[in-house]
Amino acid sequence: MAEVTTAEASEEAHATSLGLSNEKLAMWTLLGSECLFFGALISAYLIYYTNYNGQPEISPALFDIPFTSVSTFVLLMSSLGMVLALSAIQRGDDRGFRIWILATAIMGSVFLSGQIYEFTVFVNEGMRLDTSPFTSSFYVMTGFHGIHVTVGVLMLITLWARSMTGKLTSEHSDVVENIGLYWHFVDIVWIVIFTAVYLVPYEQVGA
Amino acid sequence: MSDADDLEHADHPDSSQYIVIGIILAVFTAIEVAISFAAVPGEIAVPALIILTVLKFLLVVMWFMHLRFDSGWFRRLFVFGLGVALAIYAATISLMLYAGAATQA
Amino acid sequence: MITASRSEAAGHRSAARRRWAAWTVLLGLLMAGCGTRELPQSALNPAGPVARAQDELWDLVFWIAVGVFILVQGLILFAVFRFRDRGGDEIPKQVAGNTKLELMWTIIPALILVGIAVPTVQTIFELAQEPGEEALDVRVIGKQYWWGFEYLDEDQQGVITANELHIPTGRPVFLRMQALSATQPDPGFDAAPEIGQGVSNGVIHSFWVPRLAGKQDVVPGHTRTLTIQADEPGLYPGQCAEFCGLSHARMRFDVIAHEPAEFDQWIADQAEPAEAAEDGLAAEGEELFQSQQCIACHAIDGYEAAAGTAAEVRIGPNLTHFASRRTFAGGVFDVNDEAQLKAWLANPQAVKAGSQMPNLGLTDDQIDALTAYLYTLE
Amino acid sequence: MNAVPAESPRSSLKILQRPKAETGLWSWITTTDHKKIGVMYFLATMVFFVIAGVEALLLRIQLAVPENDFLSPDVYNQLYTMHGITMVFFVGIPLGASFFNYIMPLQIGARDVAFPRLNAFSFWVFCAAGIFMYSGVLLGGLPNGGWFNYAPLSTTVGPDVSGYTVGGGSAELGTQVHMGRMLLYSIGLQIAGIATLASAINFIVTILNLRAPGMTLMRMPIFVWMTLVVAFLLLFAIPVIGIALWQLMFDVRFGANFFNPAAGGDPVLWQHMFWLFGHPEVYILILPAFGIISEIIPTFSRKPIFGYTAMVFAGVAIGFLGWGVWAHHMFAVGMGPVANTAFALTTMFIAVPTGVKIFNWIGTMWGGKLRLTTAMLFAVGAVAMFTIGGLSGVTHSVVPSNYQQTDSYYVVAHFHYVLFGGLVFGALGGVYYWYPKVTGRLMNETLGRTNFWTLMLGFNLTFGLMHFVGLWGMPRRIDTYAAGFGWDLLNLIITVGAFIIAGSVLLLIINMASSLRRGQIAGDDPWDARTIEWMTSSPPAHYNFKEVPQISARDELWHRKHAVSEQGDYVRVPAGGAGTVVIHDPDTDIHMPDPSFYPALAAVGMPIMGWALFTSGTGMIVLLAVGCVITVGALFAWAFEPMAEEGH
Repeated sequence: MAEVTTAEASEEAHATSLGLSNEKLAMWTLLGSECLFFGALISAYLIYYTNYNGQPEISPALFDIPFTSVSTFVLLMSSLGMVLALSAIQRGDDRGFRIWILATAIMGSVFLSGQIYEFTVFVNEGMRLDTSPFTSSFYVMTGFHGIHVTVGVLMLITLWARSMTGKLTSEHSDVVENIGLYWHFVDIVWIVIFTAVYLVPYEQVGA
Repeated sequence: MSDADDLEHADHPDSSQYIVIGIILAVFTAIEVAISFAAVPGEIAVPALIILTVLKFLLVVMWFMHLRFDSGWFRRLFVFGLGVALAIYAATISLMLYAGAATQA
Repeated sequence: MITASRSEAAGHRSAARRRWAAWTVLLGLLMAGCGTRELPQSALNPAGPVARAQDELWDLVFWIAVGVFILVQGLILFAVFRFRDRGGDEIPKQVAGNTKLELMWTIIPALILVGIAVPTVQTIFELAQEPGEEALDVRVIGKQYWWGFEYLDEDQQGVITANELHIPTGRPVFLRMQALSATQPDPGFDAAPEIGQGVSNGVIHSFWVPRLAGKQDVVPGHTRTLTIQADEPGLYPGQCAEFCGLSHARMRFDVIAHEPAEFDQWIADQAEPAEAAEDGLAAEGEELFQSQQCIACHAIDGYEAAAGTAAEVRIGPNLTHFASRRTFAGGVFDVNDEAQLKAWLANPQAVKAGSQMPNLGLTDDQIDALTAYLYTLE
Repeated sequence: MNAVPAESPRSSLKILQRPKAETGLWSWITTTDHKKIGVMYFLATMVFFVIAGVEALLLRIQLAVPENDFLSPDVYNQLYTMHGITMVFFVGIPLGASFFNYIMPLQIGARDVAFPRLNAFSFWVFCAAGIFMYSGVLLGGLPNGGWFNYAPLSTTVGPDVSGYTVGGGSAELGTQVHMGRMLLYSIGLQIAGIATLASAINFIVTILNLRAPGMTLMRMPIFVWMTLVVAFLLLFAIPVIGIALWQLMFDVRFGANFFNPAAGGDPVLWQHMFWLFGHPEVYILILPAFGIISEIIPTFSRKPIFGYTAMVFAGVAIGFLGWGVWAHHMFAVGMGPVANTAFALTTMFIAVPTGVKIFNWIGTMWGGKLRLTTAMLFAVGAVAMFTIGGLSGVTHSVVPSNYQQTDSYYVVAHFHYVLFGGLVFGALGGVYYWYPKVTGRLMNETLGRTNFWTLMLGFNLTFGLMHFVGLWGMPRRIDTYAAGFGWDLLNLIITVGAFIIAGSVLLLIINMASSLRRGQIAGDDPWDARTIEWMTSSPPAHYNFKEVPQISARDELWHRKHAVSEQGDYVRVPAGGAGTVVIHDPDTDIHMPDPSFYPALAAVGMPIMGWALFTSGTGMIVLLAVGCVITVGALFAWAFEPMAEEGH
């Protein structure tokens, strides 16, 4: 593989053995690792989702699927916004980039607000972190995902701000691409969580 | 092991393709929600939901994250992590649920 | 540019002698180890079929390991002595590998391991089999930091003891083990604290009587099983083998094997309720036992306490036949050592860290009376 | 990670001026040089090694005689727990990291790692984790549930549920003390995990992407291969324990029910999660030593490594199989015969690639010309001692006999043969081998040999005898034992052995310290070695190589020093053959990353967020916010700080 890079190129810091960017390689490595983070959380949920600690009324029956479907849809569409933003900045279309990156950040924020609202409703119905293994694993899993979304939104807003002050141009599209990878990953984790937690007819398989 | 063919920023899809993918994702999600509401028996609903989820997952990873177009190294790194996660957690879940679970006499 | 020192051959030779001396000492100890068959808690000294099956596998693997050990260390030593740099300019042959050799030392170890795997798997399944009807059924309770034993067979119900498990020889004993909260009453075997029933807030212990069987962890929320059996009458000490807190080291017990007839007699004795103390100091102690908090945790069959009947008062060990036992407080103190018993009653945590028995602030007179009473519980 | 190159070095977010110091304290705190970071990792590791060693000595004094009361049970439990945690997380992992940091970039011909500031960040976060962990000395005690910290002893119950002993009769105080200690464990290890994960990603990218031209994967030294395998193991193992610790933290601090059987949780889940991480961790600890041994033995045998490809694949196979054996730590838990059989078989199978490595090392020595320097003695000693640990490992895989061995001193003996006999001996070989490269001076060989033989003696006395007490029925983690079980004399000898080890470690420290000034000047290539780190000066300049070498073979340096004669034999090329021609003026032509304050600053916020959980209400929120602002602020500033100032 190293043969593709020339000897003189290796003198430059950015030329690499694989011909790939360090940052992007690191991002994919991190995402490989993140699979194990979320895998552990989802596994704990799958092990405990029928375990109600003697309070069967606090169960997945509380989930408001229409509501969550809407916020899931918003998060899914934010991924579309992200690719459109990337494609805009790669074309050098700064205005398009700003529109789409801001839209993505807003959609992410809508999802987060939905999650906070959902948590509030649940807590009011008596579903607390310490109610049962089911609730513990639900909150810790979705909360951990929520933290990831928050970090993503912060990065997106930063990108938008940098672009507004003219400090982010098509030269830096690789930064946008890497943050985009992170954003899409957070989205695919939710695709899995949405099915595993909300959609699977637990009352049929739960027995 | 030559990666001369792994060129970065290979042909990425253009915006119209992204929008098509976005629409497909939305439709799949709608089908999923419909299945969940339409009281489909579990033995059909669960496999259907899993298949749709996997398809959505692949669409995002392959197109939005460009794994289909990018260097094989990215794919290897991600699939490696994903594979290890699937294997060990599947084993853990089955051990937790079936091996030495409450052996109440 | 070679600047590293390369000679000092004399130093090497004396170093080698030291190495040999070290190995000789180790080998001597190994011999001593094999000869020490009278060790009371040694896994190499099995006294029943379960431990023997485990020990036979150990012997097989141990000797294979010794063989491999001698081979590998021999090769290393040979290489070190034979291929030492003795000067000269010639460059050793640059051998990059040898496929045949490498295949050989991949395949041969794999075959040896298959040879070990076969009896291993057989024994795993043999030991996992539950014994038949003839087995004695005993429930084992693990609490911080003592063991309780409850006899479950129909004609033996109500026999409960602590820190010593009496068994008949020549008969399998089927143990059903539960880890329970140290501070809550034991709900009884059938109200079995499975995961999620709110009462099993104990910690993990591990039941280990090396001469009778290997370990079985006792996990809160699960009922674990183990079969043990003793060939000969005798005392087989055991110990908790999973870290369980401050007094993990002081969570011991004994298995005492009797001839069957003797065992039946023991059961009959234990089934008797306690008798009221006649008079004097012991009667005073009995009074104290019931008026102080003792009775709230320790059942004595034949008495009722405010907290409930003897069958319900199950936080601490059942003391109905306290004086008939060898040890108390997790098998670490001698029942017949009066001074120790008094020290224990005066301040349990001073003699056993983390003990759940509270310090009741008893006076010396009260302790004397309680001691006298406890010794009447035979 | 995604540094946006700023146009102006005076961006508005720039609170601190770019550090300039090249010597002195600040040059170390702000450095981004992988070599300086490697040295700091090593020194920090030595500090923790001494701390954990002293803890071990205290434990051994307590166990020297039966019924001893030198340590109270509470102190004993804290010490044995911290001995394990420190040795695994603050000695084993960073010791590997120190070698990876210093040696790996040199061996692949890189100027630095891929992310120099992330590297500094890893180190400072690791230090922050250590400080946080040991802050328990001032905060009511250190973790005391064992390094494995099994629930529910670690969560809802605690070792002193009524607080009679620790809380002085107050269950409330007892619970509070317990919670604090468990928070130290869970958060301390999570912080350490962040450091480890960051450096794992860094090493993977460095090895994949920054190799010198011509350095294909199959030309990389075995040490670099083992670095890669370890980095992948860390990459996948750290998240598992990270989530388990995260859940433990919620159980302990916020009343969640992951592992609480009273509320429906299952304590066995913790065991699975812990060992899912814990077993790969064993290979994380030992594979760096395998890599080091694979560098030392060829050099001092004057032969290439025997079966390079097999060595690489055996290492990769060990890494892979390491994921399928975790439940062999849980044979006595009661998983049932089917699960136990499955894990017994995978465990036995892992002995095969391990055996391949051992035989290949012997094959490397076979027919060579062995120079028994101290480094070589340690490497060969490590092979010999690791073999014993490997064999006792096979005895563990035999499940029925494992029921007797598990949780006894036999296991303690086993893993010390693996980790002390393998890792420590191997790493000390590495210290003697690379010390001249790092400092420019050789270590004293006479002291070194004494160091080796005393360590060999003390080590075998200590851990060899533990096999016997274990088989004779002595459980682990007991703070005292009664006389009459036949353990007394052996325990006394074991304690004597432990002090011999301590004396030997003292010799090592003396040797390292005194050789720094008085050691013989080493030169570039004192051992007549084979790999390219020996082509540059000792110590290397901050840019490593004046000219990055073009690689055309494994053992590149050896091939540069030798030519093939007409008879087909290798003959030595006269001195100077290895010389490189300087084309560039390194001081102006090679761009190296500048130092930075932010990595160290970002680390400062993390323990503050951890300590926040010791408080509650407003205090907790304020502390959390302060820690968060420091860390996130430093990360932002770092992201907008260019890798190197313009015009440098």
